Amino acid sequence: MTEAFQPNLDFTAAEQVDAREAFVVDLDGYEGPLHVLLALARTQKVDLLKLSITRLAEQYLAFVHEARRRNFSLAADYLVMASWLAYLKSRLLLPRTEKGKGGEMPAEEMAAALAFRLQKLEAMRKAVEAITARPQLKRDVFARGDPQATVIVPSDRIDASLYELMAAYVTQRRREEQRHYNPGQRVEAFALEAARDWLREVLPRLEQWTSLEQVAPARRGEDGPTQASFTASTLSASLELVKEGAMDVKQAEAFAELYLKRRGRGRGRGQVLELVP
Amino acid sequence: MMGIQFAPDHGEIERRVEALLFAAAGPLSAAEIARRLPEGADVGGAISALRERYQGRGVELECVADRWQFRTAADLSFLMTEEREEPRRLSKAALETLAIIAYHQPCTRAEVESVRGVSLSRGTLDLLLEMGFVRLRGRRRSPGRPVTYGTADKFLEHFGLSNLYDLPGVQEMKAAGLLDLSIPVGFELPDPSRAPDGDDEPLLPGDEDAPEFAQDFVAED
Amino acid sequence: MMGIQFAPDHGEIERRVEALLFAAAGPLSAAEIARRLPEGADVGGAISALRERYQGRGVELECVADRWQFRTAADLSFLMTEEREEPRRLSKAALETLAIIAYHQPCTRAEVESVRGVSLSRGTLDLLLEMGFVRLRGRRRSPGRPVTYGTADKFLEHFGLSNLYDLPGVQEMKAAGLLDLSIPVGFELPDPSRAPDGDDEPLLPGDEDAPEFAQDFVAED
Repeated sequence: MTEAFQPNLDFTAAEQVDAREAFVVDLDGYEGPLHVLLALARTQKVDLLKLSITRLAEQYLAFVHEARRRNFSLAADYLVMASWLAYLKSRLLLPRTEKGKGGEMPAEEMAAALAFRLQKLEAMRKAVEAITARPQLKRDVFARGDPQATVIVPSDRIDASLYELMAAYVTQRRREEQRHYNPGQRVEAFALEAARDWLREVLPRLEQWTSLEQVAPARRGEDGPTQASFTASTLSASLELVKEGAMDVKQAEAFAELYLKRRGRGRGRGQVLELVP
Repeated sequence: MMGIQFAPDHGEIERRVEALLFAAAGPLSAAEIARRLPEGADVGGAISALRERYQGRGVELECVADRWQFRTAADLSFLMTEEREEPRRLSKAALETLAIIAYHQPCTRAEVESVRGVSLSRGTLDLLLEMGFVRLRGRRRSPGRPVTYGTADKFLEHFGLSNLYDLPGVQEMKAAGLLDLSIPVGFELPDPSRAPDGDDEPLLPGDEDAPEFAQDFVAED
Repeated sequence: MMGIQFAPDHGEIERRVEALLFAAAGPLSAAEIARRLPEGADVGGAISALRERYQGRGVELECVADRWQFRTAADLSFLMTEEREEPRRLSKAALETLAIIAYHQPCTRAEVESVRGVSLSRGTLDLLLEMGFVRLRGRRRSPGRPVTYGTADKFLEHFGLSNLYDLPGVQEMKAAGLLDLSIPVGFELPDPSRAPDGDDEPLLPGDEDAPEFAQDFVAED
């Protein structure tokens, strides 16, 4: 805290700074609006307690403006913060005699509360710096390195945390579930042989181009193979028949409907994709 | 006189050798030590000085096969063996058993085994009972009248819970990243604080030793 | 005069404590050391004497998490290239979260989020829990009964802190009111990221968890 306090407040320097230039839009380093506000507040170069919230609001709005100008897509919280700060700023600029609406907190208190939050965040920032600057085990300081030399195992504490307990529990339950995993009924398929027989049966009647959907057997009831299986197996079987020279298949384009027709009379014309042996 | 001392003095070399020997995973030769020190450092002198410094202390600097190592004084070996057996970490099996008992209490040994999918070795439950984490709660009113287990006060104390209601729930498991956003189907967390105690018969004094397989023909159901 | 000396003198106790601490796999508490020594042995005195003896040496006696451990001197870290383990890098978010938990414990996830002004992303808290730096402490007696978090001993051990009092700047921050979690009444900063699940409610006056930060120190030894 004491580091943040500067006895000689250089207001002139702060006034000269154009917020738009002083703050380069770089969201990568910031977690959220509060972090941006803290970074902006530092550019004022004053103790956070003496922060000008009006000025901070202007800086922040300039930051948002700049981000938008550069087509940065700002997360919603940044925009909500912007509108809140704009509102706070306008209230701060109102003559004091003007009372806020019933029950609303005086603008000065809201400003003070914001300054408090920034101070708190800054204190935590400094705490991170102070903690990580300490000598860390296995990085800066080392305990006895020889594992075979350690005979005394501390016994008056048990290394089991609630987290480990939770983790152990969840692992168990997952494993239990996998053991009891029941894949359910085997999916029944429309057998290829059955599809071939079916096609041979209907083939004599396929004198016109008929769509695959119409050729494939229709599913009856809830039991048995699915409609997709009927369609897929019928297609496979039809390709075999094409290979045998018993029928033709055509499709206008990829993913378009497939048409089947027996080989022989009445062959259609036109530029179509045809499977001809 | 130089303002900055470029060559570390004897005392500093001794400190460094001391730290290196302490942190090393095994005995170090003088050459190995020298390699980590400024050129020309008097490693032999530092080792002699350290040897003398630790002479008669609880820890001594010993030479084994031309390598140097700190060892606890031989006459204190009697201190070192004691209590080695005491558990420091809960074994995986113990932790898992404890977790199931905590969330599913009162539950029987068979129920723990059914969740874990392996049979429980005798020592695991005994250990938890002995540590005071687990206690016998009663007997299940079901054939065989198996003993049911629950957690004891020491469990709450160790994990800093004021009561069973405070056990982390599904929300916390999710927050801790243990459960995916998609909770496995059928994952229900029992609420151990609302465990139906009526399900169980209280243990009678002296009942604890009764063999679990004893059939109770007067059982209600 | 007896041929056998039954009560070891100060020097002998110091030797034994030195040997025990050298041979230990982790930090030892005074109580653990005392258990291995004759009754009435002045463990505290021996520790102080050892601390002084090792002062400024290559190896020093440090107090971490209210326990004692020999560690190499911090200024010699440059020597330890072979022993060094590259620590898992914690993100800025994780470090901030750790600091907030350390200085405000016990505190809830919502409180961490409120200090940082952003919601905690998945993985941040899990990592800290998994690394053993943070532990679940209990539940806040407030609507929603949110789980509270605190630091674990491993945090203190890793950063070489003897206890939570030792956290850098903790006294000054406390004096400045910066460790107060209750933000001035009625102050609502817009926070769309916060889940509206009642976590947000201010703590009730006289919340029993509130003084826990202070209580912690008293309770932990």
